Amino acid sequence: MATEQSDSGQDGRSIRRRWEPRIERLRRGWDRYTEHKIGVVGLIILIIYALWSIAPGVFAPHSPDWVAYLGEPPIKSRLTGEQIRSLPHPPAFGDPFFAPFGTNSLGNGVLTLVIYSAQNAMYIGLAAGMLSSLVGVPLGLISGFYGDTWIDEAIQRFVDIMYGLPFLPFLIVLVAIRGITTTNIIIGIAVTSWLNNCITVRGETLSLKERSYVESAKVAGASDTRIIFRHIMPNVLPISFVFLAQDAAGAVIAQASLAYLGLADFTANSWGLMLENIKSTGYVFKAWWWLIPPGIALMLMAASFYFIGFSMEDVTNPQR
Amino acid sequence: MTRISGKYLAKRIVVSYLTLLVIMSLLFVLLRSMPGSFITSMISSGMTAEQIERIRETWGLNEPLWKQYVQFMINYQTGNFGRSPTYNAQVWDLIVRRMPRTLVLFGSTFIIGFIIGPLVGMYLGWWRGSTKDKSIFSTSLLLYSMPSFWISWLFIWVINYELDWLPSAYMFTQFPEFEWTAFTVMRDVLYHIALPVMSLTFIGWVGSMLIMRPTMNQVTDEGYVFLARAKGLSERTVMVKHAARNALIPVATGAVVSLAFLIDGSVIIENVFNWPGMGQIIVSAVLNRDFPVAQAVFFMLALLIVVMRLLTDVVYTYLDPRIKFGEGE
Amino acid sequence: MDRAEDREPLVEIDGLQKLFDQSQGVVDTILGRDPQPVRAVDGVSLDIYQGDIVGIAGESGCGKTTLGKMLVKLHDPTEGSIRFDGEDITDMTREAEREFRKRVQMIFQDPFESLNPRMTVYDTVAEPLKINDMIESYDERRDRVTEVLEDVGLGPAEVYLDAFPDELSGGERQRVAIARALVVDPDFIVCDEPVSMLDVSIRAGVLNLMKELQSEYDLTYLFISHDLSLIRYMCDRAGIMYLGNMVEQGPTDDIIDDPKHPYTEALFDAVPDVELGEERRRANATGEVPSPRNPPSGCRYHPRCAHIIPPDDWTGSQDAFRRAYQFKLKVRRGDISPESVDSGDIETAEALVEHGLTLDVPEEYRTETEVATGGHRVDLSAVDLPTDTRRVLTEAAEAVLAGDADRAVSTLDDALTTSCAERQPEPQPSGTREVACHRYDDGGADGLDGSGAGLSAAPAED
Amino acid sequence: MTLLEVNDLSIRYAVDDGSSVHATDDVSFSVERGETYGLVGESGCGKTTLAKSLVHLLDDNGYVENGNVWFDGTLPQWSDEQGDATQSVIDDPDKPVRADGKTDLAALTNAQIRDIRWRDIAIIPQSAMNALNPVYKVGDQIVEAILRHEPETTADEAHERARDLLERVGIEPDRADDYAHQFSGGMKQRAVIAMAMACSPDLLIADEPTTALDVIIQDRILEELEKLQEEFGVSILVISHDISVMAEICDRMAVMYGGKVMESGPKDEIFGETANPYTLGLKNSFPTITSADQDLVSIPGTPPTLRDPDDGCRFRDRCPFAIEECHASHPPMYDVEAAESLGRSEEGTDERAHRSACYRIDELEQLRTDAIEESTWTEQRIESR
Repeated sequence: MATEQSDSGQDGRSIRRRWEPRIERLRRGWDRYTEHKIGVVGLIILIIYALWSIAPGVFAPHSPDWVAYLGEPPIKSRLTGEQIRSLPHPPAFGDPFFAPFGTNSLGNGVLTLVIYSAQNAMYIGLAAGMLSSLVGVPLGLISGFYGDTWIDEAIQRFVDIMYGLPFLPFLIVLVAIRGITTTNIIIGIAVTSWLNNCITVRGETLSLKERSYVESAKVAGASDTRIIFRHIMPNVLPISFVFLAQDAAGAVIAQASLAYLGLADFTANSWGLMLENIKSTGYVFKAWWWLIPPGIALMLMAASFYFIGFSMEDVTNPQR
Repeated sequence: MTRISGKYLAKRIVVSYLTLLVIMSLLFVLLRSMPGSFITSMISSGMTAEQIERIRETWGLNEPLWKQYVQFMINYQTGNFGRSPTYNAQVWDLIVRRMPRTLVLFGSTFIIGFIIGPLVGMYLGWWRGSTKDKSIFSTSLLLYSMPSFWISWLFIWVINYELDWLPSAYMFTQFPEFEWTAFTVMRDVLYHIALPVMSLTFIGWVGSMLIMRPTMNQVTDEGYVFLARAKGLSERTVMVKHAARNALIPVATGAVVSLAFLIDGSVIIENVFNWPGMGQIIVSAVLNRDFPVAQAVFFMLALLIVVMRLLTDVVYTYLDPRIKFGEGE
Repeated sequence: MDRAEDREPLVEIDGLQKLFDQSQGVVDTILGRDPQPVRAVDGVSLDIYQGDIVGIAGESGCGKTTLGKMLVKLHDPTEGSIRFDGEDITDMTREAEREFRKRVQMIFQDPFESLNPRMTVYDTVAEPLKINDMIESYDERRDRVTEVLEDVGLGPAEVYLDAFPDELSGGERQRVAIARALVVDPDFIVCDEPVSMLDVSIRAGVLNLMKELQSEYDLTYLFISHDLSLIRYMCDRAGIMYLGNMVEQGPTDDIIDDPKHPYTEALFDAVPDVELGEERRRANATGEVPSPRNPPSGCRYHPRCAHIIPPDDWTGSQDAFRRAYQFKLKVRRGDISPESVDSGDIETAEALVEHGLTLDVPEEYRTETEVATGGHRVDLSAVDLPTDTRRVLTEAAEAVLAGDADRAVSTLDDALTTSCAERQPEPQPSGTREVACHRYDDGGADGLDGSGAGLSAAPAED
Repeated sequence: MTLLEVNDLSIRYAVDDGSSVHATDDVSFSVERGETYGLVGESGCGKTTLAKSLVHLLDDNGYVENGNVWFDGTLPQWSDEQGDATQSVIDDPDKPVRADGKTDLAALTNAQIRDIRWRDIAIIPQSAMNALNPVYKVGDQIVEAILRHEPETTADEAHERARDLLERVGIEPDRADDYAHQFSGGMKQRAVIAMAMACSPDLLIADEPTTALDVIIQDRILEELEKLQEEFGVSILVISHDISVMAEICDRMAVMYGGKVMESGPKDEIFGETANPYTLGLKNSFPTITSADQDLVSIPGTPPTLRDPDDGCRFRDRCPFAIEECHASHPPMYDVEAAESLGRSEEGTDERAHRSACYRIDELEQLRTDAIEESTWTEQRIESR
C-alpha cells in the first residue's frame, strides 16, 4: 500500500497513462452494449424516470395536491356534490379542467401522481438492488474463495435455509415487525433477495480461483486479500451489476405487491399505493384511466432494469 | 431406474428436517417480535383485568417466551398445530382444508409454466440473436415486469367483467343449480381455476424460460450437437433430442428459484381471486398476529419448498445420467 | 550421479507425495463417505542442479503438473520434503517465504488463462515487483518492466505496456507471462507446458527465447511437457512420470536413445515422427492409464507392461505369462462374460480362454489368429502356456460361465502372481540414470532384453 | 478413381461490420478412392472450415462464395441400384450432377445434404471427446445414425450392428449400453470412429483426430484409422496441425496457410522435396524426437487475420524470400517437377502432382539452401516489426 501512495505523489502524467487503457476499454464495452437495442431502450426509459424523480414538477401538469375543479393549493372552496359524483373523472383536456390521465376518486391528477411516484420506485429499486448486492456479493466471494471449507459450508447452509422461506410472506413479517416505511420495505426486500446473487457470485468465484492467473499471483506472493480484490472481484463485478439490475426490478414489483396486500407506506406517493387506493375505493373495473397508467409505469420501470441487466449480461459474457 | 441411494435419501431428509426446524425457530422469534398481539382484538373495553388475564392464560401467553418456544417445538413434532384465535378452530383442520386448494392452484401453474417456459426458451436459445428471439425475449421481459395482481385485474376486467366468460372468484359456484357429482365438481373447479391460473402462468413461465434460453444457447456449441447434425439428422431432431434434452438439466436446478416466484404469485393470486387456500389466510394471519395460523402456513409452504427440492434431485438424476447421488446402483 | 560431486543441487525433492482428497464434494461429506484420495504424486525424488533444464514428461494425469505446483508452493506436499537452496520450503518463516517467492517463478500452460483479462501488460508484469516491494517508484518500475519486455522480444515495449491480454496473440501473451516471471530476476522457473497452446511456427521462437534467457538470467528450469520431442529439444536431463511415480530419470539423450523402463519405451515408440514416417514401431502397451484414485498395486505400470515378470518357476514364455495375466485382469474387471463369445462349434470355456488371452496391442505384436479375427481370438497353440496354467484358465472360464465371477478371480489370483504386482519398485541406479523397474533390481543386469521376450521379440514377428 | 474433387472453393464468414473473413480462397484439391489425404496447417488457416463446408456444416455466418465440391455419389432418390446417378438426373440441367455422375455438394440444399451426411461422408469432429451426447447410451447414438439413413433396418438389427462396430474398434460390445462418461478418453474416440463407420461412408473426414489424446492412445487411434481404411476401403480426409502425424498416415496432402493451399502433392515429395517457403519454415520449426542436435527456427511474425485480405501472397509478410511480385498477387500453383527439372515456372494442372504456390519456384535450390540457415529467418524479423 505504501508504494501506491508514492505513486500518486508523482506527476499526473503517469496516472493518466495508467488510466488511459481502462477508459478505452470502457468505451469499447459501451459500444458493445449499444449493439443491444433493448439495452438502449431500457436506458432511455430509466433516464426519463430519473428526470421525473429529480424534477417531477417540470414534467407533471400539476402538483400532487392539485384537486380537480379546485386547482392548486391553497384550496379555499370545497367540491360540490355533483363534482364529487363525477370523480374519478376520466381524462379531460381543459373542460372542465386539464387532466390528461383523468383523476382519482379524490380528484388528484393521475398523470401527476404517476410522475411524482417515480422517485419512490427509483429509490426502492436502486437501494434494494444495491443493498442486496452489498450482502450477496461479499458473501458469495468469501464462500467461493474459501470453497469446501467450513466458512463456505456455513454460508451455503444459511442460504439453504433462506431458500426454504416463502419470500413474500416472510417479507410481510419483516415489514410488519419494523413498521411500514419505505426504508423498512427496502431492507425487507434486500434481506430476501440477495440469495441468487450470492450463489452466482460463489460459482463464478469458484471457477475464477482455478484460473492460472490467480495461481500466478499466488506464485508471485500475493496475499488472499490482494487476490480477492485485485484478481477475482473485478472479474465478478460485471455479473453482480447484472444482478443489481434484476434485483432492482424485483424490488419495484415486490413493493407493489406489498402495497396491494395493504403494506404500503402511506406517506409517500408510489405506484403501488395508487393501485392500493383504486382497490380500496372499489374502482378497479370502473376507472381504467386510473388502473392502467400506474401499472404501465411500474412495468416499464421493472422492464427497463431487466433490459439493462440482460444486455449487460451479454456484454460481460466472456464468450462473446 | 433412479440413481439415488436410500442412504442418500435418508441423509437428505434429515438435512431437510433440520432446515425446517431452523426455519420454524426463526419464524417463532420473528413473529413474536412483531408489535401487538392477537388478544388486543379479543379484548373489549368492558373486560376486567381478571378476564384479560384468563384470556392470556388460555392462549399460553403468560409463560416465559422460551417455555412457549419449547412447547411450540414439541407440539409441532407431534403434529399439534394449536388453535387459531381468530378463526377459533383447530389450525390443523384449517390447513387440511386449505392445503389441497393451494396445491391445485399452485400445481397447475407450476406444471403449465414449466412446459411453456422451457419450450419457448428452447426456441429462443436456438435462434438466439434473431429478430424473433429479440422481440419475443423483450416481450417476455415486459410480462415478467408486471405485478401479478395488476395483470389479474386486467384479466378479470376483460374476461369476467366485460365478456363474462369465466368467474373471477372462489373455487366453486356459490349456489349451484347442478347436482354434485365427481364430474360436475371437477368441471366447476376447472371453470373457476381457469382465470387465476391464466393470470399467474401469463407471467410465471418467464422464469424457467430465462434459465433455458442461455443454457440452450450454450449447448448449441457442444460437440454432440455438431455430431448430431453431421449424422444427417433434421434440425428439429437436433434441437429437441440432442440440444434441448441437455439444456433442460440446469433448468431442473433453477426450478427452485422460480418456485419461490410462483409461491409469491400464488399468495397474491389467492387474494385477488378469493381462492380459499393458504395464501389467502397467511397475510391476514400475520397482520392479525394469529401466530398459530401463520406458523402453520409458513411451515406448510416451507415443507412444500423442501419437498419440491427433493423432487428436483430425482428429476435431476433422471435427466443427467452422469449425476449419482450416493452409492446407488 | 557423477555430477553430484561438483555441484550442489538447487532443488532437492525427496519422497514427495501429494494426495487430493477434498474433491469429493458436499454430498460425500454429508454421507460421511471415506474419501478415496487421488494419489497425484506418490513418492517422487529428484535433484535439480543449478543451470540445468530438467524435463518432466508423462501422459495427462501422471502428476507432472502437481509436482511443478508443489515446487512453487501452490500445493503443499502431503508427505516428503522439498529443499530449495538447502532450505525446506514446506516449513518456512514468513520472511523466508517472501525471499523464496522472489527466487522461484512459474510459467503456465495456457497464455489465454494465465493473464488477468482486466490487467494491462504493465500491471501484469509489474505485479510481482509491487507485491514483493521490490521497486518503490512508479517510473523505475516502468523502466524495469520495459527492460524485461524488450528482453523477451516484445520491443518496442511502449506498444505493449498499455495493452490488455485480449489484444495480443498467443505467442505475445506467453512472452508477457515469461516477462512476468523474469521481472523479479528469479533463479528457478517451473514451466508447465509453456508452448502447448501455441502454433507450431510460433513455438520455436518461444523455446529459443527461453534458452537464450537461461544464460542471460542464469536460470534453472523445470520443463513440464507431454511432448517428448520438445523435452528432447530443451532439456539436459529428463524424468518420466507415470501415475504419480517417477519411473525413469537421467540425461535426456540417454533416456530417449535407449529407454530402460518399459513405459518409457512404449512412450517413445508411440511418438510419430516425420523422419520415420510409416516405418515407426508402435507402442507395445495394453489399455489406458487407470484412475489415480485407485492405482494398481506394486509397479503402477504392470497391468499394461509388455515386460511383466513371470514367477521364477514359470515354464512358459514371457509373452504367454503376459497374456495369462491380462486374462486375469479382464476377469477381475468383469470385462469377460459369457456373452463375450458366440457359442459356436467349439467348447465355450475354451472359446472364452481363447478370447481372454488376446492382447489389446497394435497388430505388429499380435499373433496371426488375432490379426485375422480382429483381436477377438488367439490360437491356443501359438501361446506357450504351461499345462497347469492352461487348466487353471479353463477352470476360471468355467466359473465365469457359471456366473461365479468371484470364484474365477480367486482361482486366477492364486495361480498367476508376479513380483511386479507385489512390490513397488524402488528407483535403481542403472548407468547414468535411475530406473524404477523390477527388471533392474539386480543392478540392471537383467534389462529389457535380458529374459525371455525382449522388447523386440514380438510374437507376431517370430 | 477420384472420389472428391474440390474446385476453387472460397468460403467466407460474414462479420457484423460488413466485411468478410476469407476463410478459404480458391482452394482446389482432390481425394482418390481409398487414399488418405491430409490438410495440414496452423490454427486459423481454414482447414477445419474447409472440411465442414463440404457437408454444409459451417457456422451460421459462414457461406460458400464460389466453387464446386464434386463428389462421386449422389442423393438416394437420384441414384439407381448401384448408387450411381441415373441418366435422367444427369441430363436434368436443374440438378447439380455432371456427366461422370459426380454431384456438386456445394449446390445441394440443406435438406438434400442431410442425406449425404454420414451415409456418404462421415465426419469425426475436432472435439470428438465431447461429441458423444452425455444423456444417451453410446450404442443408441450409433443406432440413431443407422436408422436415419437406413430406415428399413429394424431396431434390433441396428443394435446388433452397433455392437459389432464397437467390437471392431476394440470396445467390448456390452459397453454399448454405457453412457459416454463411463468411457475413457481413448474409448470415446474409438466409439466416435465406430459411429462414423455405421453407414459405411465413402469418405471419412477426421478433424484433428488425436489432438486431445495422450501419445500412446494417439498411436492406437492412428492404427485404428489405418485398419479401417484397409477394411472398408474408405477414403480419409485428415485435418491436423501436427506434421508428424500427417507424415505417418497420409498418402497425399496439402499445406494450407491463410486460407490458401501453399503446397500440395504426394506426402513423400512434400517432405522430401519441399518446394514452398512456408513449408520449409514449418519444417524448420518442428522438433523431432529422433535427432539429438537440432536448431529450431521459428517463422517470424503472426498469421494474417484474413479479414478482407489484399491480393498479395498471404505469406509474404513473414516470408524471407518475398519479392516485388508477391505483393501484387497470390502466386498460382506451379508444377514442382517442371521447376526442378527444367528450372521453369509452369502452372501445374494435375491436382495430384506436386505443386507449390511460390513465384520463386524457379530458384528452388537456392530457396532450400537459404531456408536451412537460421539467419535467413531472423533477419527478416527486424523488417517485419
